[in-house]
Amino acid sequence: APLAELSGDHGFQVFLQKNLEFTRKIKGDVAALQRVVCDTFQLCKEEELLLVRQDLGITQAPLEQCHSRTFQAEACFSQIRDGLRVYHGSLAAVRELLPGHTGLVETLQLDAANLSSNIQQQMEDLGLAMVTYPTEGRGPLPALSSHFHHQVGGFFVLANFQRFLETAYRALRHLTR
Amino acid sequence: LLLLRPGGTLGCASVAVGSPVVPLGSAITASCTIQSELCHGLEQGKVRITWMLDNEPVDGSQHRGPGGTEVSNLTLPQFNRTQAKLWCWVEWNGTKQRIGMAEIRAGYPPAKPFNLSCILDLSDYGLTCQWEQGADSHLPTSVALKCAGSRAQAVTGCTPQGGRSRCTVPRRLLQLYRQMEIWVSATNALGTTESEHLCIDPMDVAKLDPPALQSIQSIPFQTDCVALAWEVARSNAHMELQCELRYQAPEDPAWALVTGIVGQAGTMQHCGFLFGMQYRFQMRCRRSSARGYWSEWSLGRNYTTHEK
Amino acid sequence: LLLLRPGGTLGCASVAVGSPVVPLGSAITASCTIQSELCHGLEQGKVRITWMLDNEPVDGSQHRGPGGTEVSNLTLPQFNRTQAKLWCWVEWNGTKQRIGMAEIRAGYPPAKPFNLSCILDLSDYGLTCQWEQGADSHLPTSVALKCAGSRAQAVTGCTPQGGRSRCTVPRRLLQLYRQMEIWVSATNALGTTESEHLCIDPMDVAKLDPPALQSIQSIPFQTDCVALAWEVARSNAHMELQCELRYQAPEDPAWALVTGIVGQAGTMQHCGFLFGMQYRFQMRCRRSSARGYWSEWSLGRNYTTHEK
Repeated sequence: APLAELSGDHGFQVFLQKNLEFTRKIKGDVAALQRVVCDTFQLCKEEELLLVRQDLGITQAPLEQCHSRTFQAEACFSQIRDGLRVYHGSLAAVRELLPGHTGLVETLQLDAANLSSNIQQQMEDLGLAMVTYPTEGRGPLPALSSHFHHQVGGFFVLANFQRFLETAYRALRHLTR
Repeated sequence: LLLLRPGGTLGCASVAVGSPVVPLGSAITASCTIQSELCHGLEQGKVRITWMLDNEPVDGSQHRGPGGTEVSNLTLPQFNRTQAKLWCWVEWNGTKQRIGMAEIRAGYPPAKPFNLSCILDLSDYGLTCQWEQGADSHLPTSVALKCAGSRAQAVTGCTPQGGRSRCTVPRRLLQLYRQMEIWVSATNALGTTESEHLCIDPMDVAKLDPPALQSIQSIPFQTDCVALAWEVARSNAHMELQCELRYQAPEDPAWALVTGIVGQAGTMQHCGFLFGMQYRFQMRCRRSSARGYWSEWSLGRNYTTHEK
Repeated sequence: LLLLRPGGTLGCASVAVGSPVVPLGSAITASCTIQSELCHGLEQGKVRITWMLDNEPVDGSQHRGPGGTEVSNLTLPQFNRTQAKLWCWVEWNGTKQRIGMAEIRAGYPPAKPFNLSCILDLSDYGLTCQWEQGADSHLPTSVALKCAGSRAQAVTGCTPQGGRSRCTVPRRLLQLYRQMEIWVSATNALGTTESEHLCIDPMDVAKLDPPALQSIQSIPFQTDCVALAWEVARSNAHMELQCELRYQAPEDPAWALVTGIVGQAGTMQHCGFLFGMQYRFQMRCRRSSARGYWSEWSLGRNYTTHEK
């Protein structure tokens, strides 16, 4: 459905307002967990961990469809929906890392799953075509060799998720009137 | 999002320490080994390794290691923190990179728990034991109350919650009316220790419910004697008890004590009271085996003796 | 006392009722059948059956039944008790024996629950709903709150405890920021009923935490204006809110209201205050979508304006 038509639809605007707020909530909770990882493991600055990240081969959930000039709602929404599902799985590594904050991590996983299904259901309501991207190698994290690598892994799950949410937020806001 | 390239290995760097848990004040040795060809962009021969203990730089000595590795060794003669992170850094593309880390904890073997005592609660027949933990070992220490029947069958017991020094052994794990061996065991990375072993029959440490003073009256009218009717609590009805009575005149701070009252219920007589005086009476009981605890004093009961 | 012979079947007597649960005031039919040759000592042909409703004798009509049985039928035209025991007796060795019993309950189908409302608690994102139960049905009634996502996937919800008319749906069963269907269902032996169905997005019934008034000062010194700095609660930090301020002079019972304050935090200016007067200020917020509840008023803050 052409973008113009979409952004005029009241229901769609309500969907956007609600899920912009939802995304802000999730971003706030991710930031809270990043502060915990910084306080607990002294892992606070991404630029100090680039070599290890490269060593661990950490990649991010694709969101290029939400960047491109030829912004396509269906493709972008599909990538947001899929990325949220994958982060829902990867957050399990953070839960293991922070046994004292299981509640907050589980809330984050619930919210990620909820936002993903909100987008899925809204796409269905709008009759948008669902694009499903291959998710090879994107399951929950394999066992890591040391505590340190596990901690760095958790650090990057949160850092990448925060960036992912930032991009998704801008895409949703782009569609609001 | 940690999306590992399928099969990626993590051999670029590793930090090894002599032991992750050491006695407080002892020396620490560590090494950081870098396999530069496994770290993208780290040029062989130009690797400069540095160390930080939490946020403090510490000096290591770097040398070429086997198979083209660079190794830095570090010795901390006296490690006085109870917990720290030892970071290995390298310079890379003009930035300093955290490349490895080892967590170090220091403390003491667990202190010997002492002052172990137990009480059996007759409402649910749970045996609650408490003890003193002794000095903090600064290390994660698991503490458990152990409980073995006289034939040293299975060792059961309970685990204190939330760092408390007490817990309750449920009825189903107890052997009533027979000696049981009870002790506390504490274990951490530097060792295990046990408290003194108590040998007690749980019933001997039963906390009795207080008796009830049913009625008080003068007998017969002219004497300085008083008759009291009393009754033990239902939960103690099957026990042989010895009880004692105390009474006190309002201004008099001291309590007078009448001991050796035996039996389940009944009336007793006591003389020597002043006329026209209000007295306050209380009673308590203990198992006649004299082991175990007195019940609390019963609810007080006032009685004013008749005028002369 | 009817002592069951070990392994003995109870063919001696049986009581059957039309239905163990009936609408209040409706008729009851019952029959007591005695197989005397299976009851030791009951001589055939001399069996006299009588009935008692709880402790009241009631008349049945006895006749010979098939296979040498004795049958007594009973009809109670209008059963007005909510609960009773219908006893079947026989005479045996000169004594009256209870030989059979049936429990009967009477009441109404469940009343339709009404006034269903829900609040989302932002501390744990639990959705607490409450409702009015309606008239008592006098029968064991199971009540449950039902909750379905917009795609009517699985129906979840919660069950009120201890006969209360409220319960809380935990976060993990909710779908935030999307419409959910919520209703109450009540079931007893005489039927099932449902409340109106609510269609709400849990976030739209969020109970907000109150904002905080950070500081109040006069600006600039000569005017009758005041500047207030305020901030929303952390739990609402991600929401778009509309807030309102109220202030009151000590003797004045009425509150003045300033509406349409928007944003997360900030300062606002308001004029028209009397000089040298102490005012009390409070603030509250609601989601700018105007759906959902106002937060409580913030803690009050007093401020005395400067003299003229």
